Amino acid sequence: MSVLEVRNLQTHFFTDAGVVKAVDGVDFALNEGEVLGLVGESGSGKSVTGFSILRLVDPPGRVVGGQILFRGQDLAQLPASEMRRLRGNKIAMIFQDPMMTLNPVLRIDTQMIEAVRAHDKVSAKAARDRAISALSKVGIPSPAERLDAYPHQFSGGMRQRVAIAIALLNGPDLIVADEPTTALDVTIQSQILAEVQDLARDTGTALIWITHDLAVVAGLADRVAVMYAGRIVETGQTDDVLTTPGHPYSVGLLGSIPGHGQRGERLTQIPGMAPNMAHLPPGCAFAPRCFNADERCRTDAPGIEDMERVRQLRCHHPLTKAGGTP
Amino acid sequence: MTAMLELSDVSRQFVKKLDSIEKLAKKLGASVSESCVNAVDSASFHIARGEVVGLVGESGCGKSTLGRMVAGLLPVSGGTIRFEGVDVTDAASADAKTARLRIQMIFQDPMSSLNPRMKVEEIVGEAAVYHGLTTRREMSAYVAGILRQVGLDPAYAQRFPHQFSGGQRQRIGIARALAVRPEFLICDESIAALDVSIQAQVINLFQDLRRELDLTYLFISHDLSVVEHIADRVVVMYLGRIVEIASTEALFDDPQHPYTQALIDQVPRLGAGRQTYRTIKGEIPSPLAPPPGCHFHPRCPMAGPRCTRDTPVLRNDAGRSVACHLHDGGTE
Amino acid sequence: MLVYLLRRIAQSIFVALAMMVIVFFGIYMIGNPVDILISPDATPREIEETMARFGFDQPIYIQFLTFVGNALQGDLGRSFVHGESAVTLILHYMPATLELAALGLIFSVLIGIPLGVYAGYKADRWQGRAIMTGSIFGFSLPNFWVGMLLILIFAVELRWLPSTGRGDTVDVFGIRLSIFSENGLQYMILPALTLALYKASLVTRLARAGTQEALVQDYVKFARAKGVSETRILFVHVLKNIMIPILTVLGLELGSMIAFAVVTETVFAWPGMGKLLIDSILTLDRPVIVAYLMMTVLIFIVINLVVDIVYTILDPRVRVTGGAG
Amino acid sequence: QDLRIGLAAEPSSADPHFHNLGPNNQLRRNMFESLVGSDEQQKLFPQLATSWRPLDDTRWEFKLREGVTFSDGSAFDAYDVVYSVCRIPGVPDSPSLFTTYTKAIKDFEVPDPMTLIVHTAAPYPLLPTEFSTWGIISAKANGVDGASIDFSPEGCGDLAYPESQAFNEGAAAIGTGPFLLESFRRGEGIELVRNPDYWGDAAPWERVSMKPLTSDGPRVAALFAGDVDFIENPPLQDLERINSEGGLQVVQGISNRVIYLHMDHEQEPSPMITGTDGKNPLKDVRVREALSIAINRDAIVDRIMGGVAVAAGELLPAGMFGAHEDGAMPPAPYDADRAQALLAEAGYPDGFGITIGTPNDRYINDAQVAQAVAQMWARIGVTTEIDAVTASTFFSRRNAYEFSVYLAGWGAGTGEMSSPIKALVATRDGDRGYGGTNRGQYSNPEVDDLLTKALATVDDDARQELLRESSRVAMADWAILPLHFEVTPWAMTDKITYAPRVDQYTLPASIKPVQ
Amino acid sequence: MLIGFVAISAHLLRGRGRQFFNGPVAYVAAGSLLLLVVLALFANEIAPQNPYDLRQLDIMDGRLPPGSTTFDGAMTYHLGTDEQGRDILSGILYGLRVSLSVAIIATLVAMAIGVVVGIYAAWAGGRVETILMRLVDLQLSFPSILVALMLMAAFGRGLDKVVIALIIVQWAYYARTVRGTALSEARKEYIDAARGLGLPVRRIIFRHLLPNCIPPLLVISTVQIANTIVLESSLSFLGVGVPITRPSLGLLIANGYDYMLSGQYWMSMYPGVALLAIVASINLVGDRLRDTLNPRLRK
Ligand SMILES: Nc1ncnc2c1ncn2[C@@H]1O[C@H](COP(=O)(O)OP(=O)(O)OP(=O)(O)O)[C@@H](O)[C@H]1O
Ligand SMILES: Nc1ncnc2c1ncn2[C@@H]1O[C@H](COP(=O)(O)OP(=O)(O)OP(=O)(O)O)[C@@H](O)[C@H]1O
Ligand SMILES: [Mg+2]
Ligand SMILES: [Mg+2]
Repeated sequence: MSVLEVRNLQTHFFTDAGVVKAVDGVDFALNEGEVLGLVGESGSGKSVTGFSILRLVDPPGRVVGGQILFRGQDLAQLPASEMRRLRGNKIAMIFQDPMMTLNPVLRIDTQMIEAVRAHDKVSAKAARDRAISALSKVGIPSPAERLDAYPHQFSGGMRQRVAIAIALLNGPDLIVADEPTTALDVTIQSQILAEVQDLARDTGTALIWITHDLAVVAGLADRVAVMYAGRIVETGQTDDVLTTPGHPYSVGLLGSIPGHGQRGERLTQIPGMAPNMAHLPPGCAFAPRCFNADERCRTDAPGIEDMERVRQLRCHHPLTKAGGTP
Repeated sequence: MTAMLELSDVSRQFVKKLDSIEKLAKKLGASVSESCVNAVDSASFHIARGEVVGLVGESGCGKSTLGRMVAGLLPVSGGTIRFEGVDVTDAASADAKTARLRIQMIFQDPMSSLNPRMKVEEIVGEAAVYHGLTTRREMSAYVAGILRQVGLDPAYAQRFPHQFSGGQRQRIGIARALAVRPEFLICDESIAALDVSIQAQVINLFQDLRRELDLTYLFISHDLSVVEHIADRVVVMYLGRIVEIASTEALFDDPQHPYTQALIDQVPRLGAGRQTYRTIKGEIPSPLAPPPGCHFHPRCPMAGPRCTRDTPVLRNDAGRSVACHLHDGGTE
Repeated sequence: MLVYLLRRIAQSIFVALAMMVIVFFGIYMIGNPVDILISPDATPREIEETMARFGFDQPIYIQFLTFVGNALQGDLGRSFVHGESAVTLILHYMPATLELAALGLIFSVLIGIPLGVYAGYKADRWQGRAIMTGSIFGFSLPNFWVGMLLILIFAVELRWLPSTGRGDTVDVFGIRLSIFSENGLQYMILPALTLALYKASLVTRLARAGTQEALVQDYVKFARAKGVSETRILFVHVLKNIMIPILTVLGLELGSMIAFAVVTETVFAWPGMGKLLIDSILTLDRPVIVAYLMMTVLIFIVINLVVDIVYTILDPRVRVTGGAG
Repeated sequence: QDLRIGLAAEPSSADPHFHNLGPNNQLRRNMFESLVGSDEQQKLFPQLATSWRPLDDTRWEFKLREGVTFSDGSAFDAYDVVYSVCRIPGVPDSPSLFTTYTKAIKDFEVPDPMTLIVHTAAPYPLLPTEFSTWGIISAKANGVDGASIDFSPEGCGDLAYPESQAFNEGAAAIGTGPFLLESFRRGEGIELVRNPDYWGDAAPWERVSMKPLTSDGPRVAALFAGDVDFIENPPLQDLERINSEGGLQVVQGISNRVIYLHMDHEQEPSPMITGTDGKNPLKDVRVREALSIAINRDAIVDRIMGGVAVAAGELLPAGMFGAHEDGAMPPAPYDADRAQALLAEAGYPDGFGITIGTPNDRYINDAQVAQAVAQMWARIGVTTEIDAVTASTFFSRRNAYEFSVYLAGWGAGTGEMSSPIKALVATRDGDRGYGGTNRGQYSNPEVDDLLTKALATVDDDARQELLRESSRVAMADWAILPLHFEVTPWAMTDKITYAPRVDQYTLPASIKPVQ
Repeated sequence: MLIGFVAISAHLLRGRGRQFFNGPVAYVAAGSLLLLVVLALFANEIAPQNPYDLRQLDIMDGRLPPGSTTFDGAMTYHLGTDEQGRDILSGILYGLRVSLSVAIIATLVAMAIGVVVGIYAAWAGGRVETILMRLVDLQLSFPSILVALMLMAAFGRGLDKVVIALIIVQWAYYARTVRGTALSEARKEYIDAARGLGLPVRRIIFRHLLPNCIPPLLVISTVQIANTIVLESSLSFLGVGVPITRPSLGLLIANGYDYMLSGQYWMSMYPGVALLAIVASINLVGDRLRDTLNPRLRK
């Protein structure tokens, strides 16, 4: 049963320099307890996709099309007040920079209790207890005392744990995590990853994990979606996509990453650079950088091709036949 | 193999002294005190000509400080740095000045490392003209050559930095360094700010240049997979101290220091399948108040009483150096 | 904290000393107070005697040393004009100025913060722009001009408020204040408003900038993601954040408010120390000018101290480091 | 009944002897009286003395008023006068002592408590006038037994005197005047209440509050707004509006203050004259005349002074002691053509350059008047600049002879011609106290002689003629260029009225409710 | 200097015109600023009268209401005259020039001093920096109007003295700003790069550091010019500013202020409107500049 189904999501920014189609037709679905890794280079629209789901896109951005079906209910059509009731309750979000996501002048307890009381009319005491248990769940020692602290009294990793604890407070069905470990050191990152893995398993919460680091996704996600220029170009089981990428971009991306045992070899590189989202080329946005592109790629935008039940590609010349090798 | 660059006991402290007012306040009972960070603590290693040495460690461990001392941008607090046998510790001496020019640095942030109000041609050519490597008249041609070398269209010479993408800017930074014909490049997180696909382009460029120009690198990064890919030898730092030095293969196959082990263990890897993360516990301590003895002992699964007491020394054993009591008589 | 305070004191003392030297020698250069104080009927002999009585017959450096010597013993001299201790004189005038500045400050906060937050919230709408443009006009209007217009409108034409001077006062701990009496408050409204206008614009702009900036911060987005209501975001998350810079600036501005009271007091004939200063400058009443300087320095030190304390209360981040930064 | 007054200048102290300054003297007259009073025209009248007469050249006898008590109840007698004169030279920190008016006193004689005989060193006709300028305080109230005072001009031995502060606080403010001082609050106001035991006619006001409103605009605004009933010195330009506003009126009268231009008669080269090769053209009487007749005094009175001034032909308005009868000494006639001719005759056909020094905050429209003069001089070829500075700077610079021509004003404190002649045109002489404000350093022995003679003539008619003569001589020599006499306006509601005073004082006791 | 100033601003605004002119207010502000500056520059060509030339004034024409003509009908006083017979319109034009040039000169000189001190302090560091910055704090810990008042009290009145006082009041402000910018710029890697390339210190300061420290100042200085105009007019209003024969806007207002209640509003009303117009348009333009150049608000 899918928790979330996004269909043809379009989020555009109406800037002075023109319309930036940051998300331009994204489709994916997510089942209960599933972890979806959303990867792609900077500016490909990952964050905007995440914000769109929570309807938190800042002006001049707007969701201009598509459906966001959360348990069958279209979030795109929901009145603002209803949406607010869902946020932090059924759908939670975690941000990249743990220094910035907690309000520096409010104590942790204020920030946690308000999250509880925004949805449940419980006593402050009860809300506090819930905050304490959430903090201990994410591995913060002596949570009761730590509640009285201010964010700056925590280290980066701790802060990110607090943010995760806040996301967990109301037992959400879905968490959107936008690069929550990118700003952290490797050792801290792996601590958090371990924590999240356990939590997702225990609570059955569905998770969208946004990152630009394929390696992180490899270890964490059930399925992975690769974004390029506002579109998902490939989705599939993590192992499948990583071992047998079907889209030339996925291939390029994987090739760019220095792997174990390839010391000193030349990396395969994707030529050129990411396109300007305000002036996307017609046809396939990746065509100018694609080694495999032809005329058709430059004029027609490819549609989604279901390769398998769970494998989808957006390419005129996919490198993988169903289940096959390139 | 003779060492091109040799560091012995190089240290750097950042001391915040009290000014007269603060001293007065202290006398009056205020809780102000001098603060001292041992950003780099007795680092000794060498780099041979043509070698690529990776320098890894978590943030704040002193990698940049070390790199900047080698580049002559930061005076050392103690120890000596020799380049091709010349003592360049004191950056102001005449010998050091000429030697220093052969050491160039590539920076992390491709935006802030370029002067936003200068054209590419000036950025790249200025120092070369100043040092007499070319003349003002021939500068254009000289710059064009170097731009081509780093894979940029010479037609870009008249543009300003903000008109380029991150990867292109990084190439301009590299071109600027190459313009004074260096032999030794320090790359401080030079690719960290770039997108994955662009990272690959720049890594390839570094390797091409190394081959073509016979360059030597000190490659600073916190990204172990990149270091593994590019470096011949790796130096691992933790809180200002070198904890391990080994050839890349040896280090990644058989890390000896518990910190190195943890680090390598925890790098997320492609193709490893769904991982279960094992973690080292604890946070990175504040460099202002590092733990006594071995800095790593509070997080070390194998720490013993001795680790809290004695500072381990870096012992060289068959081309590998480790600073750990486990390899030096036990932790008891 | 202590460090900050000490630094502040040291600085202010420096300023005061430098100013004292400039003023002392400057006034000596431009004129002789006796020339304007003495009756025109006085004979040259009487003038000389008067000069001697004030010590003006001595070389300037001796006069200066005497002055510094006395100042070190806390005696800033007697006013030439009023014959009273300059410090007493200033203390006499000070409450009027301080309460005026305080009311001005209150006005500017009451006007500025709501306008600013609203303008920040509606930054790209016409409401926001109108407020911003309006605030620029608030910035640009010279103080004296505003005062005059207010008198014309509210006192002369509409006759709603008294025009000038100070109304009834009430004794509060031996200090006579008009802010607590209804009649006195009426007299304060126009001058305080005049004084507040500039600061209100400043606060509006600060509040708007702060709100605008805070609204795009991740913590606001995170609060929204938690499902917290917009009202709470604006009045808890945003307001608490912007109050810190605003209060800091305002505290420091209180000093300049006291200084700018010079102009307002002239226009409104408000018997504060600003008017005393202007009068003293015009009559070359050196001890009063210098004492004014010293007293303002003292006020500034106190204000800064209070600002710092408030700052630490509001901003948890400085509490740990002790505000030394 | 209450009266609220807006003052144009604030007294610096309530001590009657602290500061010889207009606002202080004005305030003093409410609480402290003199032996001799001076009326609206500065004519003397009996106040605490009922009569006075010269006994001989150097002795004056004053008969004192019976039954006068100070506000503390003690009776007034001759010893209080002696005590007051003893205090005058010793007021600490006084910026301007009243010794100017007491220095003629050599000794006192008190034959009985109600008679006072004053000795002077030389014949001194001005003595009664000077006795109107300082207030009398009570010896008894300050614990001094009057009979024991051993008077001498150098000092009266160890006597207890009140401190200035004690007057401001009210404790020492014990006088015989029509009002009692209730409070003196610097910057805020002065409260007076009626003296119920006043010897003369009771003041028409139960209570008088005087607020210092030193800026013109706010002061007149306060009157419009009804915050005060009476203001001093309403700005000239507002007079019309005040008159046309229902319920308000203006009362005005000529003052004893003349606005004049003084010229450098001494220095060569003179500091602010250009284009004359170092010569000082002002030494030439033709040039002085030219400059004078180039000034259109009527235009200045009309335009700058709003008609509220009287063009001056000498230094004291007609009708005052020593001044000519009305019309006998008219202002210099405006004649630009003749002025130009005179300049040419004197050897300056193309004029020269000059700068007028003027204060800008001392007299009514002072800097504007100077500007107007500059305009007029410019028209006869004398290129004129203005150096307008604040009064304090102006006087210091003037006293240092930095100006070649300066604009200033003189109010005849004694109300007779001897005052301006002695101060402004008599040859500077420190010993005799001549020429104290003669910063043009004019010197004419004939004027000096006439003045000296007048000052030693006790007979009023003879003295008046001598003074007129001295004025005639000085004016004929264009020694100084009088411009106009200020006219002092007062504005008030039409429920009250005030008789204008030449000394420009505002005395609440003389402000009368209209029946 | 002014031209350079405008040129740099124009350079900075390159390509952001649309962002700058985002609404009628910006057009009105820029337009009226331009107009006022031109009027001030060509005051002697435009003004019907030279109000500083006493020969051209006639006190018989004093205090005429707007629209009156001279005695011989040769000239119309569109905005009336003051008590000297000075044409208010001409007075405003010349006064505008005085006010503007006093403010601009004072601001530019103060800026130059501030830049030198600020950069030097930032680069030298250590004791030099401490001393210089203490000096700056010292200056800044006193409100500008007080400092100016004291200086005017000490120097006396006069155009040159006003300028000096305004410079003294302002320089520290720039020094502090520049030092802040310079410190943050000096921390940027392009400065390190220049050092690493062995370029001499002078060159690094002048070619690399300095050009990058100036732009933020421009925005500040526009607003500062406006503040300076107001400060100068306040000083003149208080009677310690420019000389009476060469009135600035502030002095014109102060002179006319006395006539305000008597219905002769034009003497101070029109100069006041002119002052408001110039200050407000400078501020509005500065505000737009700030918004346009602020990277954080850039869209
Ligand atoms: N407020 C905005 N105004 C205009 N364009 C925007 C705005 N926010 C995002 N965009 C555009 O939307 C596109 C997608 O941005 P998004 O933040 O989703 O990228 P991302 O994949 O999350 O990148 P990163 O890895 O850097 O976080 C980008 O091209 C960006 O320029
Ligand atoms: N100028 C300075 N003044 C004071 N402390 C400094 C200074 N520069 C660096 N440090 C301190 O020295 C330590 C080492 O810093 P350094 O920048 O060398 O670390 P790094 O390993 O490069 O970290 P990162 O991976 O974050 O770049 C840190 O604790 C830092 O706070
Ligand atoms: Mg993102
Ligand atoms: Mg670093």
